Amino acid sequence: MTAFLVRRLLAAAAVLLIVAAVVYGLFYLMPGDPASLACGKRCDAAELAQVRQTMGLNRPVYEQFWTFISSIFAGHAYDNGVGTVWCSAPCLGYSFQSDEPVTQLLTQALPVDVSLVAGAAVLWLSLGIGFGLFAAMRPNGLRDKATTFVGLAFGSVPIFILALLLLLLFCVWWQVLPFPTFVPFTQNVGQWAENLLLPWFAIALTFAGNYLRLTRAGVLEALGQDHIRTLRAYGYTERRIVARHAVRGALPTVATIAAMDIGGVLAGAVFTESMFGLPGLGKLMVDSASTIDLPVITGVTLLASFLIIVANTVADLLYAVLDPRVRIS
Amino acid sequence: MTSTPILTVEDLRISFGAVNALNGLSLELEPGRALGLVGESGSGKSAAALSLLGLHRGTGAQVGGRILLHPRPTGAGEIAEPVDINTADDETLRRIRGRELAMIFQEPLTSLDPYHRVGDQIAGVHRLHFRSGPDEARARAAQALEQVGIDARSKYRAYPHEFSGGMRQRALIAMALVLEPRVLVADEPTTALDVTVQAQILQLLGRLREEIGLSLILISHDLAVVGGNVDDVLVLKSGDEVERGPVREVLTRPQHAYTKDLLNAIPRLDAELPTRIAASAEPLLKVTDLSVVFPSHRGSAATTAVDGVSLELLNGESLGVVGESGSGKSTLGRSIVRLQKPTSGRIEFAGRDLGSWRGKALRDHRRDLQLIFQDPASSLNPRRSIGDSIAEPLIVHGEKDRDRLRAAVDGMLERVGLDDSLYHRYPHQLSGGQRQRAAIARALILRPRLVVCDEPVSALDVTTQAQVVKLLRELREEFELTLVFIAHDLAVVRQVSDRIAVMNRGRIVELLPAAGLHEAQDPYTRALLSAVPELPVA
Amino acid sequence: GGSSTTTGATSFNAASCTGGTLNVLDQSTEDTGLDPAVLYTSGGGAIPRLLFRTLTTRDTTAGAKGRTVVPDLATDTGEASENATVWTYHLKSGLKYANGEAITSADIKYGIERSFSSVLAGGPPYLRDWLVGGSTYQGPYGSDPDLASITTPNPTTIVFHLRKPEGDFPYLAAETQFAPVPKADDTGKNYNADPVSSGPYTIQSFTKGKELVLVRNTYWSRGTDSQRLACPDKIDISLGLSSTVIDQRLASSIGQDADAITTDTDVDTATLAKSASQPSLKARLTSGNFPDTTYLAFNTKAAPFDNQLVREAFSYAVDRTSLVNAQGGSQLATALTTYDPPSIGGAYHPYDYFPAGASGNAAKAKQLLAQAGYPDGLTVTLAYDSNGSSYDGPANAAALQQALAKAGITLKLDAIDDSNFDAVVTNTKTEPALSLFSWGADWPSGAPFLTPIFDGRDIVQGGGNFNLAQYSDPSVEAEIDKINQITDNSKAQAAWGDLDAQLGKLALTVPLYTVNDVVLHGSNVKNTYVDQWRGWYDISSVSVK
Amino acid sequence: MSRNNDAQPTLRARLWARPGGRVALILVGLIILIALLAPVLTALEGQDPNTYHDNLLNSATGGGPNAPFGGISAAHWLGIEPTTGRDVFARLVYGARISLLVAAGATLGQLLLGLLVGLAAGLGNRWADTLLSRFTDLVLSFPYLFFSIALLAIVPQSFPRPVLLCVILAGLYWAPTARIVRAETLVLREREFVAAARLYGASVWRVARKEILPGLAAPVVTFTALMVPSNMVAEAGLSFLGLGVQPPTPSWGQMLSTATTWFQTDPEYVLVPALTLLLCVLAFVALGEEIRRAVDPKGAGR
Ligand SMILES: Nc1ncnc2c1ncn2[C@@H]1O[C@H](COP(=O)(O)OP(=O)(O)OP(=O)(O)O)[C@@H](O)[C@H]1O
Ligand SMILES: Nc1ncnc2c1ncn2[C@@H]1O[C@H](COP(=O)(O)OP(=O)(O)OP(=O)(O)O)[C@@H](O)[C@H]1O
Ligand SMILES: [Mg+2]
Ligand SMILES: [Mg+2]
Repeated sequence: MTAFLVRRLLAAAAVLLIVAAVVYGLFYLMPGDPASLACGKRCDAAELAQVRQTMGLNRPVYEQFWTFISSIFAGHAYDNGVGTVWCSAPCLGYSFQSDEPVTQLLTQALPVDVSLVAGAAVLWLSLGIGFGLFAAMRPNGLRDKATTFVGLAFGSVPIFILALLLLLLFCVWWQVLPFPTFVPFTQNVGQWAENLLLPWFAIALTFAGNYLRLTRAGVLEALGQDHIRTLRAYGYTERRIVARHAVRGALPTVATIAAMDIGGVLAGAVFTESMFGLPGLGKLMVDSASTIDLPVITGVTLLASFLIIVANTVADLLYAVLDPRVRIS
Repeated sequence: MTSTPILTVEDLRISFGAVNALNGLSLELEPGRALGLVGESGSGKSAAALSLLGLHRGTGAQVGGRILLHPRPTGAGEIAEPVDINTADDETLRRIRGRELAMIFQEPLTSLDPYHRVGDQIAGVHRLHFRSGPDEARARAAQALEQVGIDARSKYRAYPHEFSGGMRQRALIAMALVLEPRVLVADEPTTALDVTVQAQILQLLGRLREEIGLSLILISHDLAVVGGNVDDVLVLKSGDEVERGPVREVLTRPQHAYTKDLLNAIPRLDAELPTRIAASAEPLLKVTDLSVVFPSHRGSAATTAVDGVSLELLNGESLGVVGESGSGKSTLGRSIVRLQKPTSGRIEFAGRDLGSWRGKALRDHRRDLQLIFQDPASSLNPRRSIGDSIAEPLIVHGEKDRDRLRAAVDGMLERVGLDDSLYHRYPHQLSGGQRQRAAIARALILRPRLVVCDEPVSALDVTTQAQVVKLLRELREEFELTLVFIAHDLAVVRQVSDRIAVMNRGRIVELLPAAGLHEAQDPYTRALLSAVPELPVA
Repeated sequence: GGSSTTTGATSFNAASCTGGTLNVLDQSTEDTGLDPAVLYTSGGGAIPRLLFRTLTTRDTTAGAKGRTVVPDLATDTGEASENATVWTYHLKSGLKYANGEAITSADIKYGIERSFSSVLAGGPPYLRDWLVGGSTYQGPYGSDPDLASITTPNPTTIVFHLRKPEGDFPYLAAETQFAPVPKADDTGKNYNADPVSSGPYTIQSFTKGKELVLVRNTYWSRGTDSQRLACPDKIDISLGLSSTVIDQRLASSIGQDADAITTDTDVDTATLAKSASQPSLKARLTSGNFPDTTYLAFNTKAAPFDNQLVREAFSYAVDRTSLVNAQGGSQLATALTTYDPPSIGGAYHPYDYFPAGASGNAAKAKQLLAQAGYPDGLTVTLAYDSNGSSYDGPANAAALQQALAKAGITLKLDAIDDSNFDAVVTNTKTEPALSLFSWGADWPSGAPFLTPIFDGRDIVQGGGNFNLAQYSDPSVEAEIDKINQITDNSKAQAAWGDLDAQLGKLALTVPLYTVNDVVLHGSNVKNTYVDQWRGWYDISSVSVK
Repeated sequence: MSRNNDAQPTLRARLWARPGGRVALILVGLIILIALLAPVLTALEGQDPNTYHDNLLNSATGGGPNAPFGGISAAHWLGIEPTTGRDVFARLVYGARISLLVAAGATLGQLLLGLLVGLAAGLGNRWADTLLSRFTDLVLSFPYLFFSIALLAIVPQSFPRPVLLCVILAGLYWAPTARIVRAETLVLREREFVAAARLYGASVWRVARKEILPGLAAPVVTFTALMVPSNMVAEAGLSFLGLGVQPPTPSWGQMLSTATTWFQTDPEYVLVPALTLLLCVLAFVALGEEIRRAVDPKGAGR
């Protein structure tokens, strides 16, 4: 177990290094000049050169990359032209466009995604597993077909349409919920939840269909297995068989996929964030990509990758925990 | 005995759509009595067993007739009136299942829930029926495990996959025992097990009958197994009863021709040996000091599966390999055909070192060495038709012409006694015996010189077993095969082999001519011999 | 456009309008913060103008008068020397920052000097170009901190020495670069997060990308500021919202959104359509203009646009109706045949030399093309900004492609990524032969509209060139210099209009349309009008009481 | 009992024999047919996807259609697009080409890459397995949206967008398929029929093709059937961010993303692409499910 985690950690470090390198590589291939964007629409060549130097863009790529990597561990002093700013470790660079250390931008954005995923995951899991069981109770019956259809239908609507629909329904037509803004959990739990209810549902509804299918398939497969017959032969009720035993067969897969989905949402729910105007990682990523703010792009990408890797590791662990036949190695 | 029956079955009929599995079975079971249900594969034994617990409900099978469960004589039980299983409501049935009638399924490997600890599963059953507290249930479960010879202290918290086949079988019995049912239906409780474990389990069942007055329905296709363990026996054939009576009666003086066939098909240690097929004097295979060690893995210790084995096999000879489960038989066989890389030692085939072949050369030489796998179902790709699977080796070795392929496969099918109309069938559409023949056909289509048969008959019922054994003999003659025949059933091995190697813990402890089996000296060989179930003699 | 709507005028009273919280819903993330040296605004912007007072500012009145310059910190709009090369300003008395300190002319000089520093780049380029020594000055942080062409003879006087006549200097003096910055409080790059306010509000909290909260600057009073009413006690600005959400929130106007307004989001076309049948919604719509022109830019140094006949053919071929519709219909855009849009005021001189009608004159275009040597039509590539939301975006390109096809012109589309579009198009080395471009005036005058586009001396090699036609004619340049010397604004504007009309005959561009800003506000917001300088609400005037 | 027919029916015939399979086949076939016949269908309607109909728009109120119900009429079967007046039906059927092309291309790419990497990892030695599995994890941990944005910006516009979209979606999404394939392969390769194949000398490549691949069919097909619609939705998402195919080329994703603002005033304009997408998703999911059952020899009767 510890060996497994240590190995995973090392692999993760390597993956993150590669991701960072790829981001740097892509960045230099990308058209557009961050310096000229930072410099403004009407900026002359001399000014541009100055800006480029301040942003450190005139140094060779590998040097910039090395600075980036080393400052993660050792911190880095940035000369912002007027004085030096000390960016302490773990320093993921300094955004010259918003004049803030990237780490700070990330720590501002992350709570949004954590909040998003916290509620959404609970919702999509309970909806998905609940309706999956409901559908599996009478396979191929009307309610099975209906739930599966509805689940699929929600899953196939692009989330930006779904988000809009929810906004229109709840905020414009029925006016039962406020237009979402992000209220930190620590500030006011009630408002936090009230504001996030729609984003949660938007995410959960798109995801739940998949969980419904997985649960349903898992339960049905389990119900066809011999050990279920044993339970029947020993007088278990059908409900207990489905809820306590058959569902266990579906759980490893569901949990694995859930961990990965949670990682994905944590790493930035771009569409949800942009539709509901939530300042999370996804929005930060899209914004920084359009202004080609390399330090932020790299920072967000690394954090996102890291979160996904953690989620994948958790997924593997969960699988092993939930299926006693699997051993972690 | 004068006591009233526990179970009365009247005109039980079971059909699966167009297939009639059982056509009107009637029987009575009294407390403490044991009834054997025998018949070849597909005769309706399992179908009947399942119906006793009402387990066909909701599966689409039609069950007719009456299955009456009588109340406990003391009246202390949960049912007061006789209950017809076929018409009882779900709740009544639920209370009867396990508590009154318990069942051990034919497939012990898959009948336990893989996600829950074995002990907890047993305790759960106890809690369900006795509404006992968790501690009491746990104590009872542990006790039941001990009863079937499993160390509860170390194994209570184990998961089913951590149990060997025999242990799982016993865990299932423990689950039945914890409820102290009145009737135990045991469906082929020993097929998957080697003789020594089989003997243990049969002993246990016998003891239970004595100790708690359990009534037993023991299902098997093996008359010898049934022989020593039941009072009465009932012979089924294609869903019909052909004969019944006290076991000694039926086994010693069978009335019906089918019963006689069944009895004749049972391989006996004392049966007359067929004439030896002459082998040439030159050696084909020479194994010198072969060892296979599986390195320690994930906490389990290293296993020396084969430990310094040396053998010589003449061209055309047949060598039987016996030994209990885990003694290294399969590993030896797989090493010979080079599916398993030896840790040390040397294997020479036709004077060439097998280990020196690599890549393309190895693939070309492979055709001379074939293996018939222990389980035909898993050695045939379930997604390819039998014909395609048999043709595949030829294709791999360069045959492209479709007509010639087809002709070759048809010829081979015919040779192993399969109709060429089966060409397009998938493995699951064949019976076990047919599948085994198909596997043999595939192994032989390249005309190999040496074939290792790894327990080719242990999964088959006696009649099919006899057929396959006969087929192998014929093929040996026809194709001039050299044979390594692995089995745990001494009686079968004896029929096919010229010489017999007895393995124990990776070593060959004794190498005897087939005829001289009775003169075995090694204590282990003697133990094996004595564990073979014997038919009662008149 | 032109006229403005004032709602709630009956109940609005400037004397009793103070109090309450105004909510502002914006798309902008303000990621680059609020440094007056870096901001590139027109007329001081919407939010910056609440924090920064400048020497001059725009007149905060509805209608055309809103395009005029009025004094702010200064007592007048500037005294010009004879040929408009020396400009002198005197400060009002009693001016204070939010920290209670007095505002001096030296602070204004320092604020301007800061904007020359490369670390604070981003503002408009005029100061660098106009001030004596501006092109070499590196800002106050370097070894040579003083810019000699700005002098402060006393704490209330500031004098600017220009290297050439610039009659539009008072307009420029309204930009945030002219806001005072106390040297002692300058934190360089970090100043953008918490600048010292000279306006009616000061920053209470600021989270980039999320929220900016402004509260009253207690040292400010209406007594020294005739241009800002500053009614709300607090202004809460939500940043980084999606345009759809802003539109929906303003339209439904529930709860706090009744007190909401936006400074950067036009009404959705769909909401506009809905307003046709909903008078209550329609009453909350205001429209106005920021003088801008979207046009087809020819590179006259590249074939086939070196041929005026081809350029004329394109002028005839365009279908302005479909372009206007692509913007969301006639309320949101107005077809344009002149380079100067009507909203620029005096510099607008109507003309239509190549009448294409509402939907293009394909026959005439074909005829001209044949004349130019393309009887079978021709194929050209149009460069445009791939960002769907920008004015020069894909919808226009598709509409143009359809219209030009009728005249036998095959338009191949080359979408350029938003972050790279300006860099490619404004670089003479990479400029495409044909591009879809738009230009907005830095202030409502002909000078910033025509000079960068048609002055041959403004052709910049290697990036930042907006004279996309690469047109240069000494006589035009002489004319530009002549107009720049005129300090009488209305005369100057008329002269700019004439110059536009003269240039229009050359078909150096095909003006397509000008955008109208139609903006929505919450039902409780009063004294809402869109100023005719920028086309957005004047936050300094609105009230929620 | 087992059927006694001689030749095994083809997959198509087996699918066709199942009512659900028939419906799914017909639906998917219809969608493909519509895409293929786009020029014919639009000719039948008498419209084309790029002609503007400014006369049908109400320019004064935002540029929506003059007529109610999104301007549905005998001339414009599904109405017209707001602000341009282009024919929605024509754009829908032409859009089907792009959407299907992108979805099919991307799915094919994902499938091939996933199979290749998964099989190689599953059948290769420990080294190959470790290397490929880490690589899969690496790709899996790429935040795909950023990479899509970056790549779509890097590749010059002259490169056909649909192809680029396929390449990007395939390049970034093959990892889940590879994971599944590897896991299944690891299970299958332990099966005795694989050992049997090695025994008669089949090469690794042949084992992969003949023994492993058929066993992978069921899980992979089910998974793949879901990839098709999810690729369609991904294309819609990229279009929403302004990164999809460039105008005037129509695609469903583009229609959906421009339709968002018209939800309230011209709902028909949103519903048409949204319902079409939904129908497609359902068709493909159903097809996947049916294929899964049909390729499973034991499921033939179920
Ligand atoms: N679920 C089912 N559907 C259709 N036919 C079935 C089903 N279960 C059993 N059968 C058929 O019913 C007959 C009796 O089967 P049963 O399982 O009772 O045989 P058995 O005597 O237990 O054989 P074995 O010794 O192989 O276990 C067989 O022909 C079998 O093919
Ligand atoms: N791949 C493997 N890895 C580790 N241990 C193995 C492996 N294969 C076999 N063994 C071990 O080697 C020993 C011999 O196994 P083998 O399969 O040869 O027994 P067998 O005599 O064929 O038994 P059976 O009668 O049950 O088939 C056993 O202890 C087994 O657990
Ligand atoms: Mg059976
Ligand atoms: Mg074995």
